Amino acid sequence: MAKMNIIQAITDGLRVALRDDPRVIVLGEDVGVNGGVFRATEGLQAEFGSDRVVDTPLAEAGIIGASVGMAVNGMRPVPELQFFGFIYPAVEQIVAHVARVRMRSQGRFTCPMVIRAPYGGGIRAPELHGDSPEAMFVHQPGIKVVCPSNPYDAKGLLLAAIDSPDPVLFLEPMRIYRAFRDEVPEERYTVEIGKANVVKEGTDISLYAWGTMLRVSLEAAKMAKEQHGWDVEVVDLRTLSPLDRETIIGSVQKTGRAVVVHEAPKTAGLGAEIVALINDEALLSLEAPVGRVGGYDAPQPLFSLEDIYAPDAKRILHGIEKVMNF
Amino acid sequence: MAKMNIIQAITDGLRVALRDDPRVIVLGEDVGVNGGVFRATEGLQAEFGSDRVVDTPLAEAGIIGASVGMAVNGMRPVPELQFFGFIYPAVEQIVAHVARVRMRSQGRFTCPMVIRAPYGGGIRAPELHGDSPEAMFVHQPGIKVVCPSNPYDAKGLLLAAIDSPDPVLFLEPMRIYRAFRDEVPEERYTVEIGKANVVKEGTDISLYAWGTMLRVSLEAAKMAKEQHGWDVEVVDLRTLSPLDRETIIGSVQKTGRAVVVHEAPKTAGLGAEIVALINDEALLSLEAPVGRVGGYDAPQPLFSLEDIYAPDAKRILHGIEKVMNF
Amino acid sequence: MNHTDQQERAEGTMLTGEQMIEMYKWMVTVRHFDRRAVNLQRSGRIGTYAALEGQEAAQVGCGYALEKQDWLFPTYREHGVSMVHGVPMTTVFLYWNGRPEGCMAPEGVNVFPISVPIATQLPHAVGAAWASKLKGENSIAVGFVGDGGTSEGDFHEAMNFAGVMKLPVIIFCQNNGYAISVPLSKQTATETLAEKAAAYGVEGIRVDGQDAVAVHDAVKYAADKARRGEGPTFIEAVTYRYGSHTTADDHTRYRDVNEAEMWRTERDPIDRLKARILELGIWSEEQDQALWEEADKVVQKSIEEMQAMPPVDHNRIFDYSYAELPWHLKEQREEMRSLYGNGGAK
Amino acid sequence: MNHTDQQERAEGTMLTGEQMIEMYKWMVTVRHFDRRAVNLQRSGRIGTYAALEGQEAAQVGCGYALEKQDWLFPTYREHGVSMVHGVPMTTVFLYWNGRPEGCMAPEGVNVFPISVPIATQLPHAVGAAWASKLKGENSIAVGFVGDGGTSEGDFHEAMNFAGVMKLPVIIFCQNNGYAISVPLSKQTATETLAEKAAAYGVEGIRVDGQDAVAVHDAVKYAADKARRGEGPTFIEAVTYRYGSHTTADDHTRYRDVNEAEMWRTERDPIDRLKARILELGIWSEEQDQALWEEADKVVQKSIEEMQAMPPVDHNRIFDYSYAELPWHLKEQREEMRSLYGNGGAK
Ligand SMILES: Cc1ncc(C[n+]2csc(CCOP(=O)(O)OP(=O)(O)O)c2C)c(N)n1
Ligand SMILES: Cc1ncc(C[n+]2csc(CCOP(=O)(O)OP(=O)(O)O)c2C)c(N)n1
Ligand SMILES: [Mg+2]
Ligand SMILES: [Mg+2]
Repeated sequence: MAKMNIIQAITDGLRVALRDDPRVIVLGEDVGVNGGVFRATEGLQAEFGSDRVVDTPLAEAGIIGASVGMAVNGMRPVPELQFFGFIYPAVEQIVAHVARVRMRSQGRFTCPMVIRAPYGGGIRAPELHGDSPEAMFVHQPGIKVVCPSNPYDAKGLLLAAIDSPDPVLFLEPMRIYRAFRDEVPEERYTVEIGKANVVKEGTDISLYAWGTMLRVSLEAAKMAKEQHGWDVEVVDLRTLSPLDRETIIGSVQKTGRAVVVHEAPKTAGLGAEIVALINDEALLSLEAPVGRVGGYDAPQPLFSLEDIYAPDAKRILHGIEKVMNF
Repeated sequence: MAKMNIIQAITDGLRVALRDDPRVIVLGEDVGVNGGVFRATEGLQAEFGSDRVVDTPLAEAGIIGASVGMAVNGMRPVPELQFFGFIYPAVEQIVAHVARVRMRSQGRFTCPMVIRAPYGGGIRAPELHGDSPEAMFVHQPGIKVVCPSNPYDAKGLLLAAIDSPDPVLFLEPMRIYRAFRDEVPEERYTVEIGKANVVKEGTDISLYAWGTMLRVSLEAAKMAKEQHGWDVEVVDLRTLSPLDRETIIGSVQKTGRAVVVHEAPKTAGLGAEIVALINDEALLSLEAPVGRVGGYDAPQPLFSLEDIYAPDAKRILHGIEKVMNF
Repeated sequence: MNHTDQQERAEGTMLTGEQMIEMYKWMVTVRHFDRRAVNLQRSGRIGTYAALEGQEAAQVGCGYALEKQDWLFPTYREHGVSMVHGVPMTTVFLYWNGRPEGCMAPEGVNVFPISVPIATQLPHAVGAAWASKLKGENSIAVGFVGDGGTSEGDFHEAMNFAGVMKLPVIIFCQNNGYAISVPLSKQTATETLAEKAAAYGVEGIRVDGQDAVAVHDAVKYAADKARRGEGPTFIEAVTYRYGSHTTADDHTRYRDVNEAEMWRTERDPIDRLKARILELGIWSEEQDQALWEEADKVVQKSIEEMQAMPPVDHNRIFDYSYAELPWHLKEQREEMRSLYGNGGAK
Repeated sequence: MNHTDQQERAEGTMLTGEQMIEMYKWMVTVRHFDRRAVNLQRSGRIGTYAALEGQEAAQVGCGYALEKQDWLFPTYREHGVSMVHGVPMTTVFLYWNGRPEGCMAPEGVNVFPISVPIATQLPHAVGAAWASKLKGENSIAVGFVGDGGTSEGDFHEAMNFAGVMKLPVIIFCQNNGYAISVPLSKQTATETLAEKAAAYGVEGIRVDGQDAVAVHDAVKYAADKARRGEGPTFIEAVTYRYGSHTTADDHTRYRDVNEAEMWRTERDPIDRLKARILELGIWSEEQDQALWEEADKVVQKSIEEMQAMPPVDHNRIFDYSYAELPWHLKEQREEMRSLYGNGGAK
């Protein structure tokens, strides 16, 4: 097996998809000749031609809207948005169309497509490059949302998403694109959409995270052990919509305490839904309020402040302490 | 005092604002000659001229974006979006700009404007006219969100919003635009942004609602009394962002049980944030999980199904029963 | 390239007399449908309805020029062109009755569900055309937009993509002079809409939208061109809606009634085509009267079909949200059933 | 109206020799700033930086033609025009250092914070111009966009509003041939960008963006026209960026290096203006050398100012979210302070 980082795993996933399925087409700003601003599509245009890996005009609604038409007419478009923060001009296309084609046409048409977007802060990029509006799309029925935290899941979830008959928003944790390498099978495999992953078992408290925040959460778990002797269970959600209720609830039922971590502003973020889900299903298991460690409820700041803005291990530990000491 | 319905109270509020403050300008699709598709701006162009009440081209991003420029350059624009479901093309402008002007410029510029939009389902209109994506905007720091449920609050909140130095999204419950009349003072007055209203006191369970759902919730409260003898407290949130923590928490601390009602899909809706807020502040007061009665997690359907889609008194009562019988 | 005048380009027409009669029949049927629909709304039997009376030539002329395999991306006013392209009248009625079945074109009829948000489906037309091109299929796509819709960003992005990628797509604009109450002069500073096409390197054609034959020929020209791989065309059909924007507004608030009257009496598309086929000697007043009676029957039958539908199946809220229902939707569907039953589900 | 050619319109220039020298000085300063900024990024002392080298004439020529009270809505590349308009160089450095202070133009300098999302600030320019018009003020607004940005829906909506409302606004487009790696030919099917203006009933001007004098005159013409109430202008300044899109990419991956070399050696805006003022006998090589030395001092001083700044004040995350902080932000600020301190807050 090859060792790959996340970006390589994504490129590899795209290559496999392009190779195996002639309906797959990769499109977006700078994805062709330049291979994407993060090199996620590096080499793909050379390998598969400029009909299948297409540089588009600079127009997010156009890119997603054209992808809808392609999907409806039998293709499997995999559009890239250059950064998740630039998804806003395409919100109309995504929530009014991508997510609704199947429902609106009562199954007559479908819209299988995968919208890829580098996601989260932490790379000292200018404004909006670090926005985390995933909650918007989790709130929208009809589209699934996934976010890997490691190379294996990245490729497996990407191939599952491209195979999916439903549209999928595929969020890529850009801060850790190249942070580490894992064994990644070279052949085709999938990671099931809708399944969370308990990456570290524990008995005292459950930590829910995804993407970039997963590793930061693991770090906080380690600190909790070292500093307090607490045994933290860490759950990688992997799929943000639909949530894996069984795993989420199973964990908190075991530990009795929980903290959700995300980079997005706390208020009305995905953390709120997880708290509400736990409220629905496991209230009586709770020994303390579920904690939420989110970005602050202020717009994502310029990068000199981004390390303070996004949760770090220290802040997550603080969140764990509040719950444990309740 | 005059008796007015909600739409009249809004027109009256706009008239007062246009009269008292030369910086106020009303703009949008069909707001001028036609007086708006719901007649909210009826007569205003005739009274204040076509420089202050302006029919714009059909372009939501353009309308909101132009309003940003006007606000920054000293005006107080009050753009109308024809329906809340048509806000999607303007999401970029709202979340990336309207909400961030003050922060981005570190106070050098501000963006006082009020975006009005008829909100919620129930009028047998075609698709998207009935969408309820308020959670998107509650999640975005920098913009406030209000939603009146009666004529008095409609005028008072509107004038407070227009006076506000911050941008405000003003949601108008279109299903009850003309449903009833209340006494509304003819002079200027304001209803404070950020304050919920306990419209019916009760001791057994707290019901949180706003806009159209407020009256439906009152109906459910009545049924709960009649059928079960339960005394339901009904809280009209009025301001959706920032939430009135004191009133929300005060109520559930008293009753020990709660249900949130909204038309939007349940998952990651504003209900989740209210559950999370109660989890944060009043977990130990809870005698049962907080209930959420929302629209279903499916796209808003065509109108033959909208009565089944949106919560009605029966479904809210069912939600109350689940919590009471927990 | 750019802004050719259709009248100058084509002398005569590509149509046979028989085809003209067929178009004429469609126009009469569509008008009859439209009037009945307005009445059904008035008597509360369907919801808000967007009438097209006055725009029959633009719609039928367009639809008649297309091939079965072509893709349509209509707005809320394209009942005429949709029916010509194969959407059953009853389906159209069902849409305006708020029934989800009203969004389903029959298998093999490539008509996308009506897009209510203005201009947002134009990029879909572009994408569908792109897919046809990639697959080497002989189909083209047509996206519909009104005069008002040309102000939206999605119009721009779609036109630009079409131009850059040289796609087999037609953007067909019915310029009826108003976007609800807003006249064209407040919508754009240009004289025509066709001239906007040049900004995208796309050929723009302006055609008399009251002349079904001219509309047909323009669309046929554009469709043939697209099929030959010669790229997109923007067509502006200058037309007028006689009535209000929908049954929910009152056009006399914002339009001069004389203006509507003028169009109705002097530029009616049905009168015009009728005169032409009468003149050609291939149509008679007797046939005409029979046609109206026939149209009445067809529409009546369709209304009865709509009314005979079983109550709407509540499960339709859920059943097409995803290929397979996730757990939370299954539970919500269960709850719905227990509270409200299944509606008309079998 | 529409697509006049600047060269044909104006013989000579509206500028005096002294003014040309002043522009020239700005261009040299801006270039020096730009090169130092690239180096600062390389050595990790500022973040990703968008260099403008090659575009000095377009930016300085534009800025120099405006009045103090005018409004600017820049992108991430408009350091040149922003400085000419009154934004201190240190502020610009601070922006690229990720400091919130870098978004604050001084009181009285109407420069909006840099908009990163492409073309989204063009409607703001339109709105600011609209406000000026309503208030009867003598200010105009300028919105900036690149060649790539013309594909965005917001470009379209802004241009259309400007045309319909006849607003005192200039949309100033620096066509540097690329949007990151995407060449103009994949961005639009038109030959020029100026011709797009016609689609909005707006005058379009194409100008040699390497000729500061020509750019100045075009902008001055448009500004005067706007101030007279004669409406908007779209200006396409044809230019080139010598380096990469930002310090985060490598232009040799997508551009022919000879192309950049050609622009640099044959069409350099600084060489060109220098030649002109030398020819006019109002500038000397000695003065030129002194100017570069002076520029170096100015930039060095500004860098030192940036580096002497106290650490960033953490409270800035919160303090300008709302006019008055709501309860949850007060609590979050408290928590932040207890965890991380106050940064450089006094
Ligand atoms: C994005 C969006 N904004 C607003 C509306 C509300 N609306 C419905 S039809 C209409 C006017 C459309 O005018 P035009 O494009 O000329 O088409 P016509 O109705 O005349 O056929 C408006 C503003 C909408 N449906 N979608
Ligand atoms: C809405 C949006 N989409 C994508 C990006 C990413 N991006 C930044 S610059 C750029 C290219 C811009 O090209 P152009 O408009 O020609 O301006 P230039 O950089 O050449 O000055 C892109 C795609 C963005 N900033 N905003
Ligand atoms: Mg129209
Ligand atoms: Mg460029």
